[in-house]
Amino acid sequence: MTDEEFRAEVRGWLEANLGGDFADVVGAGGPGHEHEAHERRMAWERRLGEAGWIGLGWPVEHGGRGLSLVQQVIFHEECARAGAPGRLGHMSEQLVGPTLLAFGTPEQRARLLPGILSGEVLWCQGYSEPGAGSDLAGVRTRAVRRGDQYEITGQKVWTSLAHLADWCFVLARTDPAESRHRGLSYLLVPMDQPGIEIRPITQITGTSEFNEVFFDGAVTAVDNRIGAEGEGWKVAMATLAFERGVATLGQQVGFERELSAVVELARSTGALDDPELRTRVTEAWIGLKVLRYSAIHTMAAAGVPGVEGSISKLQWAVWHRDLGELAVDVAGSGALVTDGPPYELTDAQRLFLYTRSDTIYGGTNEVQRNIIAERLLGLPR
Amino acid sequence: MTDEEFRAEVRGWLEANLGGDFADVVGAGGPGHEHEAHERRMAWERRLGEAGWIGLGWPVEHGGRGLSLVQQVIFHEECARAGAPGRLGHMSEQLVGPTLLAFGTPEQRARLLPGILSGEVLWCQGYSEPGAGSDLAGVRTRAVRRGDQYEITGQKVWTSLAHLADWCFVLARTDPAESRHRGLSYLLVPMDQPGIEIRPITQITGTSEFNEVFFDGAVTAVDNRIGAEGEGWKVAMATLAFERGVATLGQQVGFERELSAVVELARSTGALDDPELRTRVTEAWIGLKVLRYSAIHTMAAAGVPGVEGSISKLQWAVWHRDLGELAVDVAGSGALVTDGPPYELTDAQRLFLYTRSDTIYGGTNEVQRNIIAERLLGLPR
Amino acid sequence: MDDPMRATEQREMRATVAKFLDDNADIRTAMALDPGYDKDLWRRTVDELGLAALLVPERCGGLGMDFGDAAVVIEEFGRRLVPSPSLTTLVACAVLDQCGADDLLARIGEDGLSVSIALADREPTTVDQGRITGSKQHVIHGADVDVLLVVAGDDLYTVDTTSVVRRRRVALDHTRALAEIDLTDVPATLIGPAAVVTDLLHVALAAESAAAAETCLADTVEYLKVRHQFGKPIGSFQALKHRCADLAVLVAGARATAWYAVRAVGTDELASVAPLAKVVCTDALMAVAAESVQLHGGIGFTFEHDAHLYLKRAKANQHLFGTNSLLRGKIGESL
Amino acid sequence: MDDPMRATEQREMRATVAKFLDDNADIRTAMALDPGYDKDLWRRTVDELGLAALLVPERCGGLGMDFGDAAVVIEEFGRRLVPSPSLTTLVACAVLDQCGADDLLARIGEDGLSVSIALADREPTTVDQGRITGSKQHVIHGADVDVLLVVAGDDLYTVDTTSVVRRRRVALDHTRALAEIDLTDVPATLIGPAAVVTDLLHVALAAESAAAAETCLADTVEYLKVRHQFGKPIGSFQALKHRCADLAVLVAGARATAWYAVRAVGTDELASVAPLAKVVCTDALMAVAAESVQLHGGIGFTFEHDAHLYLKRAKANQHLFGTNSLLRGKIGESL
Repeated sequence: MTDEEFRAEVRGWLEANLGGDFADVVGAGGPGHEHEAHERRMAWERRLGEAGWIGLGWPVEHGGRGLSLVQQVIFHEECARAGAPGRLGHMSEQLVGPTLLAFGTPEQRARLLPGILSGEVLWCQGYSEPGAGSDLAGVRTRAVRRGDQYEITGQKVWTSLAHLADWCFVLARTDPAESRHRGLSYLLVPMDQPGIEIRPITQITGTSEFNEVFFDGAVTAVDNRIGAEGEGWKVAMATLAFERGVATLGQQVGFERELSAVVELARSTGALDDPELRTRVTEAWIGLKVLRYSAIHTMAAAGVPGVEGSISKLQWAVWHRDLGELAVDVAGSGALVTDGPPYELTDAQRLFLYTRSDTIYGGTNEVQRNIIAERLLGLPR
Repeated sequence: MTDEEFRAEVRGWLEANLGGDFADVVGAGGPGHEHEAHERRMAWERRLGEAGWIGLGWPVEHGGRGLSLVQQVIFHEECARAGAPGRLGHMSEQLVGPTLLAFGTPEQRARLLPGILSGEVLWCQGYSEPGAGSDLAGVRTRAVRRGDQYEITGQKVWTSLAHLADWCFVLARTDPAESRHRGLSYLLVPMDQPGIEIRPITQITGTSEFNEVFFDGAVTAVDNRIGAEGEGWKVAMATLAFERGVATLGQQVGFERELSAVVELARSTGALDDPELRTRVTEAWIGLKVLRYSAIHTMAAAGVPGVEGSISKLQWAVWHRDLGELAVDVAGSGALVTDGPPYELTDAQRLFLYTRSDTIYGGTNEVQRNIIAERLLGLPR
Repeated sequence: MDDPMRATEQREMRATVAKFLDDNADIRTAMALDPGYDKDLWRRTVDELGLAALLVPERCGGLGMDFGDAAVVIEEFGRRLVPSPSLTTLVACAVLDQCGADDLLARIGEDGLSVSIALADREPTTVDQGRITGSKQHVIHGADVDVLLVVAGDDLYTVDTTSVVRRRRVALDHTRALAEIDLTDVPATLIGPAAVVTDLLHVALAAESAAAAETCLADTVEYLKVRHQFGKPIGSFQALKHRCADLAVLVAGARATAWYAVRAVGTDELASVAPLAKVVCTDALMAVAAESVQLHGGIGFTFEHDAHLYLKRAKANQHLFGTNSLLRGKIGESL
Repeated sequence: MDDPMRATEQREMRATVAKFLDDNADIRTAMALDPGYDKDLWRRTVDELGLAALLVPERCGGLGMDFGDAAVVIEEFGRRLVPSPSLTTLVACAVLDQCGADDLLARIGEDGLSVSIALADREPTTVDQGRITGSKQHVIHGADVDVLLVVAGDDLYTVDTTSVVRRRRVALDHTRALAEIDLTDVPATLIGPAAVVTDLLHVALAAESAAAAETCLADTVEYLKVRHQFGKPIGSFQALKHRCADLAVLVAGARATAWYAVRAVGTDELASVAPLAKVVCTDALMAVAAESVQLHGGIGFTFEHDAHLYLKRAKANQHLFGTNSLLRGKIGESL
């Protein structure tokens, strides 16, 4: 199938479904709306799974479709263009799936991949802790082996979808004698059990997307460990690299829509006639083009990006945050009040506040700069 | 005398002299023109000395006039306003004088202050070395004591006026067994002797203000050491603090003139109608006001600034560098060529290139940020 | 920032206000209340600090202090983000004093009335035979203050608060409630020219923002000293230190600028300094608050932490009473 | 940056050009020569690299390569700041090819002629009955090239170089001489529409600037690794590392943008991508070059060190063929 034929197929399917019985979720769950329409978006995951739109790049022998990077990008682009709802299965498909493909045993793959591919099983991430945000090697959650089980005690934070997820992938310390990145293991933990408590975190947007997750003697089978005991660091680092993948190009279609809305807003408030704001809008527009050319180039040049992922993350996170501030600035004094009680933000306000997280989660700007300086430029520690 | 009476006196004197037999040096030696009109500017120093305009803030018992900070600022402002030539005696008056007042013996003061006050004796600074720029404690120039003399061997760099100066104040290592800031001494070295060789450094402006100075067995009397042997670090650090003094407010009159020229240029090239450049011109104008209010505030609040000096240096250096770039940007394509051979820069080009040194000399931006972070904010090393 | 010329006197007043607020102000509770501020706290502010009488001249029975003193109060409320009509009340008193509105001033001082100023048009405001018709927006605590001053054309009026329709709006900045006010043929009493109203509001916002920036930076620096990652306090990482140093430069400039603007009140320089100070100080607060969220990491993105309150106040102050881009545009025109 | 689609082929060509320049180009000597470039080097560039024939179609006896190949050459000259009319010669050939000016192309390829393009008006340029009158400025190496193309109105002409007055000007950028050219009733041969001339010049400057930014950053990073202060390499100071990381992001964006623009040559997208790429890449070079001067400290302020050559090239490229603020303004109009 040529890329254009593939695009037509995707587009046709999306039209049929988003124009049909999923019309109610068009545009749902975008940036700043992550907390919305969970049930319907889970149904959307299942619909994607049924139609074979999950695991596009995975090998055919593991249930994927073995599509090219370009075609994966096309799928993401078309989804964004059609206003497909924000993905709940992002972590399942982009993080856990590739981790299982790379480090899982045949048994683990056979047992766990199908639920991801069908969109029926949701995963959440158990990495960050209150004392270990950017510094993952400082993880203190402990897992003690008792027979064929691990007993897990500790606290994770910034866990999105924890209240919906069936499983959590947890980085825990299995060898208390070791410190830093030694003695960690990568455990898959079922969420539906008494030893786990979930508390939502209210964000600066007034909504909740993230959670704190408390493990108090939660258990998981030893069979649910990925990689060898004590090798969790290596697995987790690989997962983080998976995170910055092909979704970036699709994401830009969303950026484009946001930027168009900002330009329209600027036109309506007269901000486009303000020399300063006009200049900033132009710069945002140029910046988005650079993001686009960069993503295309990275894809064409390298395939799966390594340290390039850090460049890309830093680049788009800063652009997006700046766009958020530009949005409220072109809104002018209209940005002073919200649409209504209790704290119903306008799109511009939401973008302003929500994008503050872009430069923090998934590796802060500061961590990305460290990576770029040391690994790409070779500057000494 | 009230401040306004004092201002009138200064103004009257400047008019008489700069309107009279020093009319040829009006505007000489400003930023980017430091290399010009040396002889006439030395004559100007002597004229200032004769009229008692040097050492305005020094105690009367040491030959100064004991004037207030405000009056010192007024003097600098009026000089800048009248287009008085760039001072060659800056280091003599602002660095060596205060150092002698603070650390010199009565004999040293009696011997050396009069030449500074009369404008007849010029000084240059021997701190930086090729291997020790921002890191003064890395100084490697050695001074070996032989009887009542020190014999000095080593290389200094960024020594402005070395070819004109009568004396150099040198930071040298007198105890080779010590390292870093221990074992250094502060020596005053006569420049007119065979053991000293001076080589001018050509700058990016194509002109030379700075020099390399090679000491090869140059000598100075032990009586010319300021402070105890091995205590040179303390003396040198104090000198650096003197450097950021009242001259700042006077300097701003010069900034104002430069900014006005940039605004005029922008008007003539049409850059003021360009949204982006217009915004930058406005920001430069606002920035200069902030510099002014900051200087006034610092003076009113504190007297002699300590770590505030680092704030002020960073603030004006960045503003000035930005102004330099703005100047060539409003000049537009006119900035592509120079006024003539060999490399005769326009004012805008000169400002663009020359201001690159502002963020480097007298403590780089990076060193100032270290000082502010550690000493003002108390952030850990 | 204390006026160095009157350092001792103002330092004592600042300490008094600071202690009062530290002991009594609970921002989180206040911002969740219906009016958006704590009316009991306002009452105590009036009774214990004499806030309403501060700028009321002695001839009207007030304390007869000047705008420099008011700025000290505004700064201490501002640096803690205490929801309160104190800023508008103080600005209003300064304006009323200039207009010689002695009766109203006496009443404000005596009864401890809170005041706000309706400046921004929502719909055009017109005056016909002593009656105002129009609609105003972004009136700080406008739904709940005792006295409303209304700018119409070049003049300032006071109106009977019971004759207008006042609607609280939910504000982006939780710590500063904003109201819409509809006026339909409302009887109005002329107070005088509105000329300095905007300037004084700008100066007040400048002083508040500079103080808030100072506190927000200090809080962030403290966090960097205690928060450990990679085995050391993150405040020892040079990249963060340098960013804080750059912020310290901004804050120093903002403080000096605010201080200069406060001293310019009552002089010819006010008209040019006030909008400039508003722009400089609110931009500085925005820069500091934005970095504060970032440097706090995840915790800075939570509602629970105060970093976002500074961020929202910063953005609101940038936009209030003329957005900064608009004001900078006007400054540019004067070149 | 190599076109990933043709990686191997271009990599070889790049290596050949790079080696040739490393072995033969002496920037300091060349920039001090009277024409501002080394004419012998140009001759060898033509003889050994076939530069003049590179874009000349095979039907005219040339090598028939495409603009992607030309970009590789432009980048290698650009990253070393080698003074040379190669950029304008290559752009001119691409334009002449589009206009089908086969005779001239054949001559350029065969005789190894250097070419420049007179674009910017110094005084208005008019054409009357095949004769041009006017004055041009900022013509790259315009006083010394063999062939001059002149843009007048919407058309491109070639003129007899002996009939025009050419004046070398001292340029801010020592490595790129600029000329003024006066034309008085000069016989001109129409070549075709001038439409793509500016676009191609923009793309060429973009490619050159992105490559120069890459090299300038790499050189700076190397310096940071060897320069010691406070007992360690200054490249280990995190504040500097983070600034270099931000520059690396800029350079990556510039490289990708330049590469995209080069691929857009010959497509409808060129007109919108070319000025954008020029702006993005020259700004990136300016950012890198400015930091390079700063991070080198005192030595970066000396004429002897190359940091200032990058700074001057950056500023010149920002200003050539439409200043960046002007181009951004036009991009803004298209929103």
